[in-house]
Amino acid sequence: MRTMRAFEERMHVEFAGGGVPGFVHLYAGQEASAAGVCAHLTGRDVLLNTHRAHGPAIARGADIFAVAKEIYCRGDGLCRGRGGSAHLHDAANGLWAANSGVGSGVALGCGAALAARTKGTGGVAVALVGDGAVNQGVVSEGLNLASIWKLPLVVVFENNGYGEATAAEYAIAGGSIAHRAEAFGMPGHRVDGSDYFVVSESVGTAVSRARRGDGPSLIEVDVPRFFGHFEGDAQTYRSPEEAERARRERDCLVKFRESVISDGVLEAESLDLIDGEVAHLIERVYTEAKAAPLPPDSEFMEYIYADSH
Amino acid sequence: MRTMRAFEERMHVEFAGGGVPGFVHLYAGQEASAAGVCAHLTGRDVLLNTHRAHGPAIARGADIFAVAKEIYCRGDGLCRGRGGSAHLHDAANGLWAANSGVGSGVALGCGAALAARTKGTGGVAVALVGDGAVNQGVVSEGLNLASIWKLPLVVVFENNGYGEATAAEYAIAGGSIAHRAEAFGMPGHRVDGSDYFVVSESVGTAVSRARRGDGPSLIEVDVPRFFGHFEGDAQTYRSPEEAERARRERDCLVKFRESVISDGVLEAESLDLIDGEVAHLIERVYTEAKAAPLPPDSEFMEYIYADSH
Amino acid sequence: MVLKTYRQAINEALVGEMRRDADVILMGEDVAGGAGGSGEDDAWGGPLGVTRGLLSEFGSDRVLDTPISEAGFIGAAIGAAAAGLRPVVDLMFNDFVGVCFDQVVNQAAKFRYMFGGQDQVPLTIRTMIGAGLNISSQHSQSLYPVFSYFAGLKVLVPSSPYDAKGLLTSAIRDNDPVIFCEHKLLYDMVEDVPDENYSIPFGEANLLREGQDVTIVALSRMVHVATEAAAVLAREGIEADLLDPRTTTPLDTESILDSVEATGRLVIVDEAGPRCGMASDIAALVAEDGFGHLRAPIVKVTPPHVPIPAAPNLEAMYIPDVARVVEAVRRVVAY
Amino acid sequence: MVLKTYRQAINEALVGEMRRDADVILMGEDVAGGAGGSGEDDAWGGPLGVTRGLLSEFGSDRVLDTPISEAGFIGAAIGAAAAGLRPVVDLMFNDFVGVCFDQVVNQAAKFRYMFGGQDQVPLTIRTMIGAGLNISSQHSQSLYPVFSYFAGLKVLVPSSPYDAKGLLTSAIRDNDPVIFCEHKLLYDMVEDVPDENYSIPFGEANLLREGQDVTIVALSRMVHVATEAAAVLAREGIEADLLDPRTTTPLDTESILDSVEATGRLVIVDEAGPRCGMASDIAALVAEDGFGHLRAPIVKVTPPHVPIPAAPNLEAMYIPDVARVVEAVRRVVAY
Ligand SMILES: Cc1ncc(C[n+]2csc(CCOP(=O)(O)OP(=O)(O)O)c2C)c(N)n1
Ligand SMILES: Cc1ncc(C[n+]2csc(CCOP(=O)(O)OP(=O)(O)O)c2C)c(N)n1
Ligand SMILES: [Mg+2]
Ligand SMILES: [Mg+2]
Repeated sequence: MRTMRAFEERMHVEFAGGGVPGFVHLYAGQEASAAGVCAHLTGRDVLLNTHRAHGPAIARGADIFAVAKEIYCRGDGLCRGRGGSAHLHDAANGLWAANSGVGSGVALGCGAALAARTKGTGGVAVALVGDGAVNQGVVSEGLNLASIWKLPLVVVFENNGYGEATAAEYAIAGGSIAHRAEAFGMPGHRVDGSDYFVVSESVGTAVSRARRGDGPSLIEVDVPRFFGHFEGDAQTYRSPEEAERARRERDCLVKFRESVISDGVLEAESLDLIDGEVAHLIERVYTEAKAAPLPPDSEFMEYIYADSH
Repeated sequence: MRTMRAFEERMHVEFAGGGVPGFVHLYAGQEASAAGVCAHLTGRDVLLNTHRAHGPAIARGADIFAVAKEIYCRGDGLCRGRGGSAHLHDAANGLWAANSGVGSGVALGCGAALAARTKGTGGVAVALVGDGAVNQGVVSEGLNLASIWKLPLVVVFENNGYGEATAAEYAIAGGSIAHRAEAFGMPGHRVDGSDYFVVSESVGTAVSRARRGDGPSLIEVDVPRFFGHFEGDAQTYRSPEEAERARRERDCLVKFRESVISDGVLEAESLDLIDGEVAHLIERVYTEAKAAPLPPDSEFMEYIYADSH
Repeated sequence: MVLKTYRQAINEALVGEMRRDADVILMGEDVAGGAGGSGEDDAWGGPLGVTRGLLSEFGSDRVLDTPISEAGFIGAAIGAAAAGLRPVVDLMFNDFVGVCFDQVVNQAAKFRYMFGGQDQVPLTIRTMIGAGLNISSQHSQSLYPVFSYFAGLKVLVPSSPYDAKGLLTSAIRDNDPVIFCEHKLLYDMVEDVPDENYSIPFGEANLLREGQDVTIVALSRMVHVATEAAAVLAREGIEADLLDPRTTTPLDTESILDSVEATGRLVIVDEAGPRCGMASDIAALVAEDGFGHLRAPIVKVTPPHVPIPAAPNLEAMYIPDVARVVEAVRRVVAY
Repeated sequence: MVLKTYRQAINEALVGEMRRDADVILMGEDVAGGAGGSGEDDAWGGPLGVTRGLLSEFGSDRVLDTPISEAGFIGAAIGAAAAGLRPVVDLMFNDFVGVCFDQVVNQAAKFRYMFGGQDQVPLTIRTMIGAGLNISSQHSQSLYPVFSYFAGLKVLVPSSPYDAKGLLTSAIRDNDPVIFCEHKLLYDMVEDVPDENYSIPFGEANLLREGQDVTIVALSRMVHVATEAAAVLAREGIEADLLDPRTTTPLDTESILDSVEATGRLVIVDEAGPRCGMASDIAALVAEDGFGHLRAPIVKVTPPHVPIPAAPNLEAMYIPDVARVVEAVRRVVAY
């Protein structure tokens, strides 16, 4: 979680300074969600990412240097510079990038889950979806399909309160995503996404259920979004206090630290040590990514078709 | 209801004899649904039809001669022969045809309802949707939109047990359409569609609610489908007994007759009289429709753009 | 060899590939004959009878009836393909790509490229094209030009049972997303089709007739209209080179250009629309790369820019016919 | 006249038409600045700032933030249009037509025709096209050729603030569904734009430069690339007729054919794809109807058939540039 956070806080600074290509959506504030999910995934599983992709990619164990390089569109980025920030894909590590339109991870995830079952790998698929994306038709279609086919799929809705600028409370009928689970005949829960342990427990239950062959589940994870929708967003649509309060009261890193220290699991010193190592790592990652070369012009027409490379 | 039934039974015969162009989906068995809905609609309201269009078009008060002529693709059919059986549209009478893909009536209906509210006409929109179409994404999107905007819309799901050959029980997660209402924050009920009075009461409540400005409702109407999905369908996927039993036990016309007679509302003789008149009407309708000319070749390129005619 | 219908040829390709490779699965509305009902399974074989018998032989793990959720199940098929299966999906009418367009042109087409070649998406989408059944403008379109617009897709337009079997076999074996366009008026066409599996490579046009006066390029069902027209023209002494590209992506540009080099004249016969369609695409190719050989205008015989009407007389005006092709060829030859 | 950006010009057209006609309403994601949040309303004006100020002036009955449900709200807009409103819908990136394609090409486009002319659908869909922001293949496409395939739609590709205001005004007043394609690299372009409302008719190309040696047809942002190229060429003594069709449906075929009649040479510069695209469409038109005047091959300057990469260097290779246009013109002039 610290690595995700530090990565994003640095990205926030780098973006403001210029030099980061494309659009960038930061994950800061939501780390407990990705961490809680990835704690239960193995190599044969597939995590379907959203456009707010950096955090989950790091949590899933993608090479953080290749992650940063992809964001900078470098030749040895995760996707050889073809995808960029929103499309962090690492097939070998069971990480699938978001495809726009938003929400299609649910359908693609049904497929990954179906393949796992058909091939008997024991794998599951976990799709991350935003609160805004829940209103895409393909999400409903995918939930229904997963349910009638009893697929090993877990759909995790990261409700950060906004789809771009529009509030979840405005956009979602009935006010709750977890509610939709019942309509599609699967278990559904809403959990506090600022608490790593709560998320992890809930995902653990859902993943076990899926692995047992008992079908899909839905989890709504309530998370704060510390930065704007994308970098450069003036956030006129929400009060400055809202984000400040979230930082103060719902920071998953602070909560995690307090919890593991008070439970005696880890000591403050070891946590500080980790933070220090992370800071060094992030420095190296950014230095290396920025210095890396763009993809070779000569490979422009590669990777279109399977036989074109 | 008798007119709808007689129209379809004759169509069944005509189709088998050849000469009916295109695909034809018969409404027989489902009449109480259309009748129960249309009883509550006035001229300013919009009914959004499905591809199983003949019955609802007749119930909505479209000229039955023009309905038949459109099915025969004649020049003075409802849509001047451009649409055919599945696309019976009569704007002046508040009847909008189905558009494929199935289910889009919910979205279009949101628009009709929005226009009625914005213009203050007091009108409502009622969308008919099949049990198969409920799994189209646009249906979920439309339900959500209607709910958050509190639109004067009623969505009536005609559950005839099958989407083409695939059973509703197989295709619909959770087994119930009415269930989805809650997920989208609106009232929802499942009613017996073989009983005209039950349907009518339920629709009446929903339409009043919509007219009052209290927002959308969802009604699942359980109906039998007497014929195949389309004419020519061998219906291998359902047992012959199933349709026979439905005809025996769930015929809305038989139930209606029994009910009005036993309640003393109408006498057997007047019902028989009506049936006789209907039989004559249907004879005239088919004779006239079959004799009517196709659209003039010269108008082939008309009606594409508003300024092209 | 035995006479077989286009429908049977497609069924045989499916059976052949499903026997050959356990990763091949089938998904679509009613492809298993309609799940969950009170009747027989697998007696129907989908709206076109093409998949009959497959459920019985391969079981419900490999032959899956879907809800009416094209975006959902095509998305699932893409995911399954990227995860190692080789799904064949039935989209019924190609017009329904409207409800799953994002999956087809943004997800399937770009999955490999956008992620720098990490994956392959061996997906086949079977879908019906074409007018002629009086079912109006939302069930009669021919959208392969739209599919061909998008890099990352391969697009096939088989005009005969023989080609249908060979091209579908290739499609299923291919490692990229392929749209296989079946013309609805061809299902009952019969032809000698070998019992054994065989494949036809993509990007190789079929030369159906040789002639020195004009090149006719025709696609899908229009191949038969053009064949008839060519016979009529031959009686007038006009000999046509008749080419069926069979696949629009990849397109056999070489054969088209070679033929025009020899004849100096080009007529394209296509049932797809006239704007940004395949006829435009081929005409534009030749106007650039074959200009030096052209001795007459390139004539496109296509429907006009109008939605497709249901009425039989109007629909007949919509679809290019023998008379229009003959007239067009006479015109370019007389130029 | 005052210098205004493309963004301001669009905003002014919206304001002008909303003041003029109470039936004009606006729908889209964040067009009202983001509903339901803890901050200010209407301070943002959507992802592009184009709709700022509209909520305050026209209220939430006429400026509606939508959920991320393009099929749902575009379907609703079609229904509202058929029921008497004149909705202007924001589709953000044109790539997202993937999730509402059925609504656009099957419902909106065919609503009038399929029902025999009973209705009109006065709907305007504003949407962003074009590459250049390093945001990869699902946010950078130019899909107007795909829209142009479908009869029943009108398609606009304004290349300047002046045209944007005039064409958007016409679109809103028009009684048919119109797709208004805004190029994302043009929002900050400035030009003299009148304060008052004015409209530009559809189907009238803009002649930006006159010359006798070659006809250049360019669309949307490529108009500016072609303008630069024409200036370079003029220094070499090559004078180009430079045409911006401004609308692809209806297309001003007459102006294009007239120009080619005079110059005998045609180069088409387009950022949309090379297969079944607008360049093919225009080339095919001229290869049929203007063949007799052609003195050289018709050259298409377009991107290659590849999804759009994020990396800046690769994206720059993708987008046609001045050098490629100059080279193409030199080639046809030297032919
Ligand atoms: C179909 C579609 N519509 C619109 C967009 C543009 N878009 C990108 S991210 C986003 C907001 C998504 O909100 P949410 O799902 O809550 O995710 P968050 O950004 O909050 O993580 C939108 C509208 C898109 N990518 N796809
Ligand atoms: C998006 C889409 N997919 C598939 C079809 C083909 N189709 C036409 S009717 C139908 C069955 C619809 O079932 P249901 O909604 O239950 O209506 P019913 O026919 O039972 O009245 C299907 C699949 C279609 N028209 N649109
Ligand atoms: Mg969100
Ligand atoms: Mg049904």
